[in-house]
Amino acid sequence: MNIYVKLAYTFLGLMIVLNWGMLMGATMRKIGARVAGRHGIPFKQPWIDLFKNIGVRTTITHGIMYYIGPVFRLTGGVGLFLFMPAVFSGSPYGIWTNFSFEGDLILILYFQVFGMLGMALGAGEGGHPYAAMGIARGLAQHAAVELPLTLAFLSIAIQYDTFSVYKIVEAQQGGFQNWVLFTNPFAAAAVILAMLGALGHSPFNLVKAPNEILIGPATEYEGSYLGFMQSAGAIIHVMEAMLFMNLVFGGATNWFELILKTFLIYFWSVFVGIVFPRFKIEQSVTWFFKVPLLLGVLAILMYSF
Amino acid sequence: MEQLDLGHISLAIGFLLILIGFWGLLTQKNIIKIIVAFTILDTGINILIVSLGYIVGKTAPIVDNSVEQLENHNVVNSIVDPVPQALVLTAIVIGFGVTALMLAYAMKLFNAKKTLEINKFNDLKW
Amino acid sequence: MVTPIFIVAIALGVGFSIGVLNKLGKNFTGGLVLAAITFMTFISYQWFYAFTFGEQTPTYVYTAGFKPPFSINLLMGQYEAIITLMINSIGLLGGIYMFNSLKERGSNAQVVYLILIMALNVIVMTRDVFNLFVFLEISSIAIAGLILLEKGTRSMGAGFKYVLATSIISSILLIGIIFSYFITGTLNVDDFISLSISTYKGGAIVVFLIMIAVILELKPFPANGWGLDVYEGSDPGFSAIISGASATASLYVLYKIMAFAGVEWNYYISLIGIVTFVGSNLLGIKQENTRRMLGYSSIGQVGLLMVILGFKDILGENTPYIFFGILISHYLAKAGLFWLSGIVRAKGLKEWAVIRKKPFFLFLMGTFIFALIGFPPFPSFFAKWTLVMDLVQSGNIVWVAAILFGSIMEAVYLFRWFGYAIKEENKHLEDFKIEIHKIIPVWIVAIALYGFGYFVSQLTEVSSTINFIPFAFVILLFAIDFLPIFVKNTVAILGMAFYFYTIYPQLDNFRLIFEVIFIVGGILALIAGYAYKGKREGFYPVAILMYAGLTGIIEAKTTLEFFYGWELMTAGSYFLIIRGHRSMPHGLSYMLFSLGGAYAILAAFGIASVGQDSISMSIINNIQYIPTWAYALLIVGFLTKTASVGLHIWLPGAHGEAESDVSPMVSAILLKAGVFGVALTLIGMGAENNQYSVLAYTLGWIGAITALVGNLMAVFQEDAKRLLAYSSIGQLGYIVFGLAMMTHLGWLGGFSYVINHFLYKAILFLTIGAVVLRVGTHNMYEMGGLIKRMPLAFIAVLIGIIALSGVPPLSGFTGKWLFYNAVLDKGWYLQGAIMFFSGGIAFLYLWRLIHTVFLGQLKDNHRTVKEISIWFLIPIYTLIVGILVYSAKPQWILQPLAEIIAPFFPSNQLVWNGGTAISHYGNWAGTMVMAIIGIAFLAVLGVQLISTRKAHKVKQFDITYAGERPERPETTHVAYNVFEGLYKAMWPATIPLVETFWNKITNYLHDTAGFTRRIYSGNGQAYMLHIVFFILVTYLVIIGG
Amino acid sequence: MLKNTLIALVIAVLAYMFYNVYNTYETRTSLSGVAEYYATNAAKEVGAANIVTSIVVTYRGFDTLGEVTILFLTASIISFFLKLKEEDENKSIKHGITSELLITASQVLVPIIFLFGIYVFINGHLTPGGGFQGGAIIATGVALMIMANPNIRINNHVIHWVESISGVAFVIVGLFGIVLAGGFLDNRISGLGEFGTLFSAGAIPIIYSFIGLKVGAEISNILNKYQKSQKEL
Repeated sequence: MNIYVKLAYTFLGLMIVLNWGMLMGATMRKIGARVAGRHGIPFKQPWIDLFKNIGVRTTITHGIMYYIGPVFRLTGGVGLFLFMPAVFSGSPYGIWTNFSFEGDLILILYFQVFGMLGMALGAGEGGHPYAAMGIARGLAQHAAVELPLTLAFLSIAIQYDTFSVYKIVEAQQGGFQNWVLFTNPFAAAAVILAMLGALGHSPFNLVKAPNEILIGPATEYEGSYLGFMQSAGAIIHVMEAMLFMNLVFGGATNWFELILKTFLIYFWSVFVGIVFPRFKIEQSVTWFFKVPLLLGVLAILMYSF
Repeated sequence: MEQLDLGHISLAIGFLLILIGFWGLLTQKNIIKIIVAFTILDTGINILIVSLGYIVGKTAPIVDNSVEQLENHNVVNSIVDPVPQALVLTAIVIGFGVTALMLAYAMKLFNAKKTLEINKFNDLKW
Repeated sequence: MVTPIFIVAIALGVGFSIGVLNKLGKNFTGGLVLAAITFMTFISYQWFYAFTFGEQTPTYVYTAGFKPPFSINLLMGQYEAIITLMINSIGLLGGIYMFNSLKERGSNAQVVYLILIMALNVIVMTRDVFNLFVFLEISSIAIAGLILLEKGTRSMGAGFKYVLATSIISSILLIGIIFSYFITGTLNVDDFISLSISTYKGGAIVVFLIMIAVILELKPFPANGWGLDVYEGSDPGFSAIISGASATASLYVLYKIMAFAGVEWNYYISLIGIVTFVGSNLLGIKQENTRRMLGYSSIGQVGLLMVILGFKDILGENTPYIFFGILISHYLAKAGLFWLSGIVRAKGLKEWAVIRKKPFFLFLMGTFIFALIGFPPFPSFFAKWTLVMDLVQSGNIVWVAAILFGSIMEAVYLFRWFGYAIKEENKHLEDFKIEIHKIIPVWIVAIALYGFGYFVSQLTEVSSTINFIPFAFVILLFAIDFLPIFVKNTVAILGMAFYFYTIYPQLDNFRLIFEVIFIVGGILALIAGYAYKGKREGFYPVAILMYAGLTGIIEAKTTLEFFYGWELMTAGSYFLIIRGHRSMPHGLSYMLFSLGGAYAILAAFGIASVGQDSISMSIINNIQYIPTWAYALLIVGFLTKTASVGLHIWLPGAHGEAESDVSPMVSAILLKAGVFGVALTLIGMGAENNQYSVLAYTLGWIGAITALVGNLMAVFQEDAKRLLAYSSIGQLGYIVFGLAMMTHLGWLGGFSYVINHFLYKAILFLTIGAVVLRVGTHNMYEMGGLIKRMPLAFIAVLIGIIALSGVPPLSGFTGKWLFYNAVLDKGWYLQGAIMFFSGGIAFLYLWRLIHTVFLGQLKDNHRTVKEISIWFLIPIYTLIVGILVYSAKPQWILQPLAEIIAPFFPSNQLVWNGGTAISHYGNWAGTMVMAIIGIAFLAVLGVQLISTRKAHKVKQFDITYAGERPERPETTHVAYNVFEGLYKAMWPATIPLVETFWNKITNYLHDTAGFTRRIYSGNGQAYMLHIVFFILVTYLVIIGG
Repeated sequence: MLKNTLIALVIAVLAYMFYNVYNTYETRTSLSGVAEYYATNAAKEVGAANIVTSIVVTYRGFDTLGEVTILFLTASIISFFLKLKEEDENKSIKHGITSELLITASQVLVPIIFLFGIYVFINGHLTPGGGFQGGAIIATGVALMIMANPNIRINNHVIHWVESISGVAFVIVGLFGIVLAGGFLDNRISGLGEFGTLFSAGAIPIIYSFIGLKVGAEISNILNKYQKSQKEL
């Protein structure tokens, strides 16, 4: 395939993901509002926000790191998409596999941090205490989430003897009974619990806890910066869901399946979030060290002996 | 101890004095008494030395008339062992030297603390 | 040749005549005494020379013109020549040293001193036991008299106890001698040997009496309270004589007596020796009084020499080498220390801080202490090496363990003392005066120590191959220490560069990697040294000493050379570490852990040499005798240097408190020495050898837990350098884990980490160190917002933390990716998961490091600080270039690495397709990933540049703060205890179990020592009781009921 | 109490050990080893009638040198140990009046004692006695003098000269042995003379005289120091 065609498809996929992410975000907020007995925002609200933010006339900067923080964030989101096979088409050279063959699961896992890191540093230069608080909470929770997730991912990698996301998806084709959800239930359970933390909804919405620290790291950002961040957030939400989809829920063979599965995965965290109030950080960390960790260890032990 | 000759007796006495000396060294608190105990110990050793040179029925190791009057003029068969007698002389002198030194120490120690109790001189310990 | 009888004649002639000559003044008599001793020294030197360089045969001197056994004869053989030369030399130097204190007491004291030296000569030479007794008594009386050189009740008390003790001992000796005459009819030692006295009826008990008396003269533990009091109570100059001359003579007497005592005594002598060595050194750790502590040390060393004598049949022809090697070191070093204590006039250990006011004296003190412990290049190093080798080879491993334990105890108190001298507050202490006649002897013994060290090393074939050039360079730097920094730094850098240039063609690639890290890294770290001002006294010699050691272990072809380099490195790094503020306790624990590790390595080398006909380094590839234990010892030894969990407690303080440019040296560079050792060991074990899998498995867990502990502890630090120090522990855990996997991927990952850790830890430590120099604090919460003042430093730290955290596209990801593959390949899933969790934790402290230092709110007092020094920036940015190259083209480094590893671990697990690494599990294209991310980044940046082109800069406090503005930066800067929430969740994992463990051990040892030493109640009678008790217990054990 | 029990135990075990030593003793009926050689050859080799003396001065002369050294050493140590401060030196203390009997007896006996001492060491090679005994006897004379007159000032210089010269002479005579005879302290530097007479046994009478003088001087010196040191109290 011509590299330019490939780039075009990839860009198209990115746009789909971006817009789907914004729509999904609006949907979830609406669901939340309805559960609370409110009317909620219109579905077009994210687009309105984005254009409004980009259109803001005055922009400020606290310094170079502050300035490139959003760039890091968005690059992180875009990069995640680039390294993730989106839609499975039965061939490693399918049009929606993006650049996933330049790396594997490990690259994705570590590249997730790229955007977080950039945002954290950019927000840090802003000098707002809430930013630092949010980041500190986020990092602590991230570390705790990582442990069960890593165990589960390792288990899946052992199961299929590969780190390649594409191969893992490929191996799950041919019916839902081949999904990791059923072939490796411990790992799947660990992922399902741990991903609540990764997706960052209540009770694990410590980073952006609105009524405590405004919106955390992004507190100091407005205008275009905020727009960038919102875009990045939309992409990253979909990408996280897509990662779990690929690893546990059999991947997607077409865009509809992708949208449905990511919606359900995302909805799971929203569903939990509506029911449970926010944890404190130590509660959150200890929570992940209990059942999810146990499940993760079981998933590993299954293959250790 | 099938036979109690002079050698055995003096040897036993020597050891007895040594034991008394040790007892004194270990129990007496007064420095002068300790020195006395040491001289007793020393004397015991000297007796030991001399009695080890003893040979039954022999005379002093001086080649003079008393030896020459013995039959066949053989010095070897007529005198006791001269070596311990020479050694004991040295031992006595050494004992004298040590005792003299101890006494000098006793004098100075008493001057320093106006006491002769040995357990008072424990500035250096541990 | 002058017959040795003149030693006696001249001494007595001068001695007796002084009663008349003292009219000519005390200076004259003093000079006369010294002249007499000089003549005596000359006589023994002449014999020594004849024996050493000529064909001299042992010569008997007959007195009274009759043949022995009818008269008394003296023997002048090779050993006698050496020992009398030692006695006379120290007598001469001591006489010079004590010239004034002897003069003060008058001509009588001078004579007594002369006669003491003479008597010790005769003790050594005489072959008649009764004559031996007489001259032993002479020496005892003379010592009892000379104790009084020091005035006061304390010395009188000590002297009296000494008289009492020796009189009991000599009584026992005399009883033994007279009975030995009674049963054999002779008093001559040679006759005793030829008649084999112990076979006579009652022979055993007679020998016992003589032997026990001679042993008691050597002050065996615990019947030695009187000896300790003498060491403490007498004039330090005289203590040196007791330690150097008297103990030496007594040891030789023991050797003489052993000739007829029968071989069954050898074991008991060793036993008493080892009890003395361990016991004395154990009690030594509780001492606060210098001279008493030195006394404990002297007695301990004599115990060690007794062990050697007891093993003389097993050690065979090496006995003299070992014995004299340790004896010479002890003799010179202890004399030097006692003399120093007389010059410095400090009683308590802490008062020794005053010695720092004259740095040269500190150097002397260090020389003596290192010689005592057995560091290279001193004779004791070579002797101890040979001793351990021979003992292990003869299967006496328990003895080796005991000896090494005792040595560690000795190191504990000596280095604590040294630490006080270097670090303790000394402003309130009055400077000490120096008298020229007291310095000269100290000088001479110090020079002699170095000289003998070289001489001893040339005696045996294996030690003569050691490369002394780096050490000579250290000496050179000592010599030019008075020059300004700029010159010394340049000399050091050029020297290292030149040395590297000459050495690198000789190294294989495996070693070359480490040599580059050590030497090139060392040069980079040294460049930062230009930022310092003044002279920085003592820095360059010790830094180069460390590098000399490091290159030594790389170049080592034999285990001896390796150990030599290892010890040099330990010494050098100890000095480097202890230079920092508040670093004394950490320096001590570093030294002790290092020594413990070094001894483990030493023992392992010994085991490895069993059944081999060489000591080439390759013997560790094929250990025949208890190999698992040997490898375990090696690993434990090396893990002390990699600061793996359990052995890591020294590191945070040592690295955290070190100077700014020292931290990267000891962290980025020095730790790799341990890695090098672990790598060598694992290569030795071999990949295919399953019998060591338990060892490797354990090592893997150690690595994983180390990584977790290190990273977790780093999260909760407030001190930037300690944070980095803990981070080093964690990173080294990764490396150990990788190596322990013993697979190609594991090693590749491990080595990738070795290089990476060197790069980014050097960057981080250098940068943070430079920042600390600017802002004057280690505490991160006192910094903040420094990006505004130090953008270049910020960029360096940013690159450093991205690389460390393993976030693509920088090089840290290489290691992570390799590890994931290796873990899957090896099947160490749980350990692997711990490792990756640790990696996640690393983000926390890395963010904290960069955020709390460079981001957030700039403090008022830092508004004018400058960018970090250019001399720091140069090495930092050189290293950054390294990281960027490695990140962009990982195959440039990984492919050669794979080739290096391939001979040990076959390389079929990873193939390269251009820039793409392909393993069984996945692939990764470093260059491509970097390009993709770079393009994406630039694209996004472009969009943002367009949309925010009108952005204007706002002030620091212009933030969304409820419409108010923050009062002060301190209240707005979130930095202190930021991870409190995590701490609340994870505190059980931060309980310092290891520290508690070591503290308990330390306390236990201290309590034992404190309790045991109470037997030395200071009561002379109790001491006599100890002696009698010792005799009886020994009697019951040896002769039996 | 515990300590006393312990000491009793120690003494008991010590006694047991000595008992074992004692058991090695067997009554001897003849000379053996070196003693036999001395008995056979001493008279003709050394020329002294008193075999003990020939052993002490010649065969084991080196020991004797050591003995002399010990006395010298003790005297030296005591001299500087008991050395008085300047003001004490010139202090005089009142002693009680000594008995008339003692004073008179000392005046009569001291010369005789000295003479007897000299006799003993000069005849050391012939009769029981010798330098040490003679020297000790001389010193008793000094002791008697001191007891009779506690304030007596004994002339230090004389003592020192006697001591020094006799000591050095002893060593020099010993060294002559190397040059003129078989070795250090060999007495055969001159003819052995007629056996059993005063001028026989080579250098033995000379050596013993020096020893006697030296021992007498040393012990006197020690006594003198003790006496003087009372001033310090």
